[in-house]
Amino acid sequence: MKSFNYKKHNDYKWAMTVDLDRCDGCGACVVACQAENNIPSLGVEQTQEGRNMLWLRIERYIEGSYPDVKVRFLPMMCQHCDTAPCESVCPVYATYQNNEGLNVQVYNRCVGTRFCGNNCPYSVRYFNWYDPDFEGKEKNQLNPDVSLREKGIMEKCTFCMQRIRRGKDNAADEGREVHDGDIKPACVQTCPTGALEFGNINDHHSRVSKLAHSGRAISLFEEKGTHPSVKYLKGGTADVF
Amino acid sequence: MVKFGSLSTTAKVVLGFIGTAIATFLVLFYIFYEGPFYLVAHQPTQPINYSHKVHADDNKIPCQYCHTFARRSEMSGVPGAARCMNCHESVKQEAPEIKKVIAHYENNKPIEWVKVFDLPDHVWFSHKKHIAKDVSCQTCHGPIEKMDVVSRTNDFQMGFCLDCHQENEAPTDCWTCHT
Amino acid sequence: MNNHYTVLGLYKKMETTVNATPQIREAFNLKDGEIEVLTSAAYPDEILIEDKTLMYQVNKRQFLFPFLLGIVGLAIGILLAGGTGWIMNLDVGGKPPFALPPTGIITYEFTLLFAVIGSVISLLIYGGLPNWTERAYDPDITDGSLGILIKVNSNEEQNKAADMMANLGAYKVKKGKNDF
Amino acid sequence: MDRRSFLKFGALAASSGVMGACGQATQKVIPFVIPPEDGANPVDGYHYATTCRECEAGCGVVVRTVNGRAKKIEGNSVHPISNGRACVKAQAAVQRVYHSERLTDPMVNKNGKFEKISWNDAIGMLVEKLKIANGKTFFLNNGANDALAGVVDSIFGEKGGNFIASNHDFGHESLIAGGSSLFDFPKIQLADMSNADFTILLGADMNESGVSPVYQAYTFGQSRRGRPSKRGRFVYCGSRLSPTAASADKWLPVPPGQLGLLALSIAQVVVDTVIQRELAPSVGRDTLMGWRQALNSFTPEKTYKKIEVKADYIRRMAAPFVDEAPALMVAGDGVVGFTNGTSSTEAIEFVNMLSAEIGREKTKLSQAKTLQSNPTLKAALQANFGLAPEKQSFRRLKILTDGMVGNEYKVGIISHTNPVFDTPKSLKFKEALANVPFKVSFSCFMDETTVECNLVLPDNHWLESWSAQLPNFRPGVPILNLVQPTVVPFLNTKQAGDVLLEAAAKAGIAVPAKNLESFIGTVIEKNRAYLKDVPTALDTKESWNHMLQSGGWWPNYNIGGQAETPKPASLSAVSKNLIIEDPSFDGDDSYQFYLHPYKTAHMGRGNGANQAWMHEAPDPVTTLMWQFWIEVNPVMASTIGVVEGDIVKVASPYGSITGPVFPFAGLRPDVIAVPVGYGHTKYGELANNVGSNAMNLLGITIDKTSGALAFRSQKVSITKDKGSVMMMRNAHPRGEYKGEIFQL
Amino acid sequence: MSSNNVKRSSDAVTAGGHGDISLLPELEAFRDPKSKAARASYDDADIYRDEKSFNEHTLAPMFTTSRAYFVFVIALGIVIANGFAWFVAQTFLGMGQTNMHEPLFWGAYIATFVFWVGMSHSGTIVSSILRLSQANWRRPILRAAEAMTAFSLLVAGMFPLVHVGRLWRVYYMFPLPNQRELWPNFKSPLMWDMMAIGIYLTGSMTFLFIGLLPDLAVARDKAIRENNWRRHYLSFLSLGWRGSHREWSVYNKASMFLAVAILCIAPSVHTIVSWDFAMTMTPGWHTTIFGPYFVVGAIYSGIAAVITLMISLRWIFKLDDVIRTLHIDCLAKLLIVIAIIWTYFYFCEFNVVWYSQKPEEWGIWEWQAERFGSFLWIMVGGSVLSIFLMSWRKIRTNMVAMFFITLLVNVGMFIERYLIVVPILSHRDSAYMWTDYVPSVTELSIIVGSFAYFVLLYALFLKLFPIVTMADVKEGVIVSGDVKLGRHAVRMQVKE
Repeated sequence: MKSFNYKKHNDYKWAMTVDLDRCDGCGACVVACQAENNIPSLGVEQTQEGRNMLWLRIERYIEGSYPDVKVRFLPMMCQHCDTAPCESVCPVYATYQNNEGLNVQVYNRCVGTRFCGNNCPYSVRYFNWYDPDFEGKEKNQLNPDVSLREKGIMEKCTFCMQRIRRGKDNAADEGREVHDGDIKPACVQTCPTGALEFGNINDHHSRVSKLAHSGRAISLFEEKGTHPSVKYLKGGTADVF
Repeated sequence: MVKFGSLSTTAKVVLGFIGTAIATFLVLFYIFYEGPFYLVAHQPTQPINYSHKVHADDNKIPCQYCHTFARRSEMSGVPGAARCMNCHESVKQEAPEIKKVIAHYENNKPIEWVKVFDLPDHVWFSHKKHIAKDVSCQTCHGPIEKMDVVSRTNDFQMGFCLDCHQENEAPTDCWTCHT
Repeated sequence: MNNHYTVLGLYKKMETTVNATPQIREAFNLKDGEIEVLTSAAYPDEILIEDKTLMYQVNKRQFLFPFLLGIVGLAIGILLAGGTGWIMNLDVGGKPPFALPPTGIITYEFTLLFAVIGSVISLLIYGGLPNWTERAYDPDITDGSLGILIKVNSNEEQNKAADMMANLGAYKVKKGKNDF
Repeated sequence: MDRRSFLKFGALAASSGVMGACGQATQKVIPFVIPPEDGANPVDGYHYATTCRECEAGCGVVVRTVNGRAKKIEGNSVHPISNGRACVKAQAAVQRVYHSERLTDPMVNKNGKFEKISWNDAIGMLVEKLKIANGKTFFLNNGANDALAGVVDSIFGEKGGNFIASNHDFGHESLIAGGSSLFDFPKIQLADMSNADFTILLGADMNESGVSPVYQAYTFGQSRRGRPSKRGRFVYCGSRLSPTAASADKWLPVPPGQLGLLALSIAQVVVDTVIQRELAPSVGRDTLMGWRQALNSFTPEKTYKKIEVKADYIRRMAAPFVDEAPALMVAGDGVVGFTNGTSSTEAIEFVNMLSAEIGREKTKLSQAKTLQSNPTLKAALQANFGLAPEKQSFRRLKILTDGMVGNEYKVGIISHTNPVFDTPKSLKFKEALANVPFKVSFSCFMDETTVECNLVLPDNHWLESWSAQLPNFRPGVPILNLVQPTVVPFLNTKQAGDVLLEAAAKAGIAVPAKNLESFIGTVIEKNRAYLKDVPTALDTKESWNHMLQSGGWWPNYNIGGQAETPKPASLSAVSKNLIIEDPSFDGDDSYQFYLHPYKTAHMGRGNGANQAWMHEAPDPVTTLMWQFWIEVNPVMASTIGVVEGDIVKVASPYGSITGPVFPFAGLRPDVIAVPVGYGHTKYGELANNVGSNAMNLLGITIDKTSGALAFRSQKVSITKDKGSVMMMRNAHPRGEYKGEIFQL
Repeated sequence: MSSNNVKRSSDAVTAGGHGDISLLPELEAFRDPKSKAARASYDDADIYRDEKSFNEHTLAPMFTTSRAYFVFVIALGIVIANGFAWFVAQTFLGMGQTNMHEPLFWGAYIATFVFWVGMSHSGTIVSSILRLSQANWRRPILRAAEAMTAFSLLVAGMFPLVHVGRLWRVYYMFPLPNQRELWPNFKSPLMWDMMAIGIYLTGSMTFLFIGLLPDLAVARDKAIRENNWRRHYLSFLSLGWRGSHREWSVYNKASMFLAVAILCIAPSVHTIVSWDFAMTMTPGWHTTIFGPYFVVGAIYSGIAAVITLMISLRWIFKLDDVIRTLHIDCLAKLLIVIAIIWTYFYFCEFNVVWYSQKPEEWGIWEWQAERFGSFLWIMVGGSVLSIFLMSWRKIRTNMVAMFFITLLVNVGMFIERYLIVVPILSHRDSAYMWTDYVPSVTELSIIVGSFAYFVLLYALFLKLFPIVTMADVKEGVIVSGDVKLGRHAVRMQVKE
């Protein structure tokens, strides 16, 4: 059951799979995301207030007690839901579903009511409580493809939209479709264990499509009916003994 | 018998002031909103007194001879001093402005041009895409080949982009331009 | 426009006022819109002017404005909520471009807003407000006096009426011109 | 006033806004004078292949640069180590280049105050001192096997009282020594787990303190889900449930120092089974019986008392090593942190080789796959790009320190290492350093060691440098990594190798080349004939460019290479070594807890502490940010009477540290785990005064065989201290995920 | 009933004798020995004389100003200035000045916003319901209640502005045609909310103004007579009101219509405010009961606030004869009903979750109980206690007791709003992101400032406009008369 008018089979529909069997919680994706998307680091004071600006975070859950204890890692980023709860509540259309299945956040349209953040069951939307603090030499590291967000703006994982756009442009220049693996968000590209995969789910030969249709794939909070584009592949533990 | 409309001068002044203030605010808001005042003449002094008129109009050098990146990149690519030297190695070596260019070239010191056409940070624009669709340079940059000193001719408000996009059935999805 | 003359008689007691009005009306053969009673509070109909024909009839059109403007509000609501949704054809959370529930809500609110505005407009129009010009009035009215205000066509009638009002118990009679 | 702030004023005070409308801030366009030749898309940027130098694993990376500034580092997808992946340190490297606290100019220490001087003066000073020292010079690096180490080796060597040492990651000596007793290759044996069906991780915390986090994690991922219809199973044994252990299927809490014993116990079961089933491995029955004899005292029942793992579990763990499924054992910090580290590593490698010998399908295991490389090339590279392994042990650092105390050195050269901070306090490196009259530091940042030096020479960041590097482990193929500048240097810095070469030349010492770039070029040109896959038709410059484009040289074994299994040099001779002494611990009975210092992925040994991203990315297990912590088992925490955030004091005979406690169920009750890398005092604003330095607690306990520091051999006591702090954790303490998502 | 029956007799007072139950509330004041002056004026059958003194008496708070008032206003001004300063700082520095953090994006501001919107429901609903049902005792208190609506809405409307991240972009939310060809999203409950609140503000301001018209004329006449400076705006605002029969008829119809319209708007407003929460899929918010629950809660806190306010006004301006214990008594009875409904709804909401023990919803209750347990008890306990206490007439007519009871109710209702926003947002689906929150100094200053702002608006209103609905009281006096029933003369009210 997809939303009603977009994402036909001949279009791109970007999706990601997260293999929980592979994720070892190293956090390379977290920093890769920060580096790619000009995400400011908030500093001690803001962290103390409970804020964070990790578009991609690795959730950690501890189960059980010694010695039968398990620590679980769950990478959590914007799920790019097909029927995203965050979109409809925005009073200014600052976030909407584009025809490639992306949940687009238009920074310069955002007013900052933060309603979208309230309606996101995954809590993956982040708010610029202050202006980003890139001073002096640090400006050199800013990615020119990604705009800086001023204070008062909601932001979130974009599936590295700038890379998608560039990948499509390059493909268009060469007069072809985007190949599987042409486009990789920063987190997918860096993931040492290969837990993350990204691609066009409408292409049935793409890796992401195969994984997403494997028996292990589930969506988080499936009962909420959000139809996320991020599929989690179950795993992490199997009986050894 | 009794006059109710005894509005004193003070009251009239106050009311008038409030009315004027509201009207002014509305007008200013409209101006701000529609944004024509962004079109502030922006005609900065460049380090080299370069004339587009001489090069592009008088000598009919095509734009993309110098702005080489334009057709294959998002940036048009302001040419480096080496590009100038392609011609000026043999042409007009004695002119004072050319001497400056030669000095830059020989010292391997880049020329710091001042940007005239600038888009805000939140807009993503690709020259490549537009040139591929045969959008002429003048559509956005104005009659640049007639300018001795380049000045900004366009306020580059969203409406400007949008009009053209709608006219030519280019995508108007937000993420086309905003990342 | 013909000049007219007004007489305002101020009474302290309701009974005297009630007695005076029919007599004055008959004496000067006043028609609808030529006699008016000024009071500090809303008296029930028929108390001060017993003749129904002379009483100000609530114009049925007083409800026309709220109704018409309500329809305007309805249209605006539909246009705003439905129309802009149609123009901004963006997929938000899988909601259709023209979504009925929000349109209903906005339409409801706008209808009521315009109805409220309409009722105020009709109050002003049918109540003859605002009118800041010089008019026959006395501040005593808000302190509880009842005023009988009539409109006559000549100076003589004005004098005559003033006398008659005084005789009928008015403690104060004021004469005026062109200020009914 | 830029456009945005202008609009802001516009909304608040429209009238004044119009008055203030002065257009946009002037922006400059600065084109290259001569654009780069390849003419690639200038906004997408230029992509340069180089090698990450944040640690010595030698991952090939690709750096995207725009306008001469590095923007993003990605893994090099053709590189055999990184396979297109990158770890957190590589990702954060750009932040180090543009760090606001980077050293900008050469500085001289005048009574504790640093004054900027010119490069000419600085090099002049260095030359003068080198002349006076006349050989009594020591050089200390961070364990890098790179061109700088090679240059230094050839300039100073071991002549005339010169001394070269390195301060590299603790325990690697044992990994090398343990491996090289079985294999003829003096490098860390790093298993390629890609094809393993069953892997026992013995204290191998690949994601935090692994030898190569990227390579190990990549092979982990491949084993788990990289192969169709096969899922690699993992068991982690060790005293702390590290993030790596968390991604394994099962964690077995084993007491500190007993992992080798566990391996031997498994070996016993394996050998027993092999004999029982009458499998016929190439080693022969006699040898097998010999092993059985030697392993007799290591039956699971006998070792239970020490390793606290049920005999049943051990038998089950041993089964895959006999059966057809490829099985592996991987050693890590949890093995080498003790005095029996080398013998434990040996035992582990013994099981691996034994399993490979007896298993019929074991050849699929590419763990042992390597390419035959020309011995001449190998020798040449070893000589020129790196230090001999024997020059790189902790014992040597101890000798150096003793030498300094004995006033044996006139000049000290310290490059990119911070021994004052990251070696145990009881080594007294700082005090020893004071005896050296002239110390030079090559560094990008001011740190605890640099402030002790007389001359500070700011080095280029590796993104601005030339170098060549050999990975510190063997990933299956011989690899020569090249490092090339990708960022136009924008500070008044010079590359350490160039400065040393220049100074040495001026001081009258024979130098191999004029600068580092030409040194590397010369070495490569000399050995070009041996570099497979570099077309011989190319001229010097072309082949150089060819190598730079891929980020170095390695033979492409997928195309033409011939896989070769290294010889288990002395598998049969091992039997006499199959004995593991008990680990010895430092500290008497009043110290009841084992100290478990561990590196986190973000802080490393402490050099990540000045990076905002490293602090901001939550620690995988505790999810703490910007904070130091001391992990204790919750039961123990309640025994001491502390809750999360309470300050505790951990003391050893050598010192004590305080910090907030973090009760963590994944920790043995007799162990106290402390992350290292915190507690800087002179490493910049972000690093200073965050927590305490676990090195304050450590004594000098050395693994006799390899000379490695047995850094987990310290016993400590823990007491409640005054006060508590707010824990800046990313995860809510009570957050639980009530789903079945983690269960297969 | 013919007009002949409508006559005043001098024995109307003495003829009472109905024990404590008064059928003629207007007369009760004159039996009150405290207000001898009032009794004297009404003892005289002459309407003119007693109406004049009535005017004088009820306009006294407006026309006479003590020094304490200025001190009070200045003190309020300081509190407001403080709040405003923090607001300016927050706007320029960023929303980080608050203590909100992911995923708790709404905090004390929104709680206060809901509280103020709730407060606004007292005036119009009380006013229009009582008007339409022609409850006689409503007459003197309508203005005070309506003014409360308007001002609490003004204060409430401020909070979205305080709350948004980019105040300077707030006009994106207005449906204005623009060159970008962009429109706001009417599918967002926030847009409904904005529209509803704007419309409700317009409506209730209109309602207040229309109700004011005849009284403005009274004040105008007094101001003109005394050459008071207020005559300028009063004569302008009273639109030349003369009190003619035509004006009165049109006025009566219009105000009835307005009462109906407002009665339609008001519940929709708070329902829509509740939908800001209920339309989301956040567990704890996503319940159907939220609409009526919010409306009832709003009326509940609103009526309590009206009582608090009445008692304060009565005490400060010595209006005991106008705002009498009867009014408080009647309002308190209304309050009991609403309190019972509110408690019932609250119990419904709780009981459903408690019984099903659905983890994500019951978890919130446990979380609430653990972290905000004492708050929870103040809220629920306060409500139950107030129902219990107000069942006694003695307490209902005891002004001090009622003052504190209603204050307690409103403290409880503020807590209720806080508990709707904070614990639920700090206990979201994503358990990793659970969090804790305490408002920052900025938030508290602005919230305290908002209370001061409300009081200031009210205080200024008192000095600029008549606070008692004079025309309504007069109408009540006119249309009532004594009817002989048996041996007693009973005061009756003419109803149409």
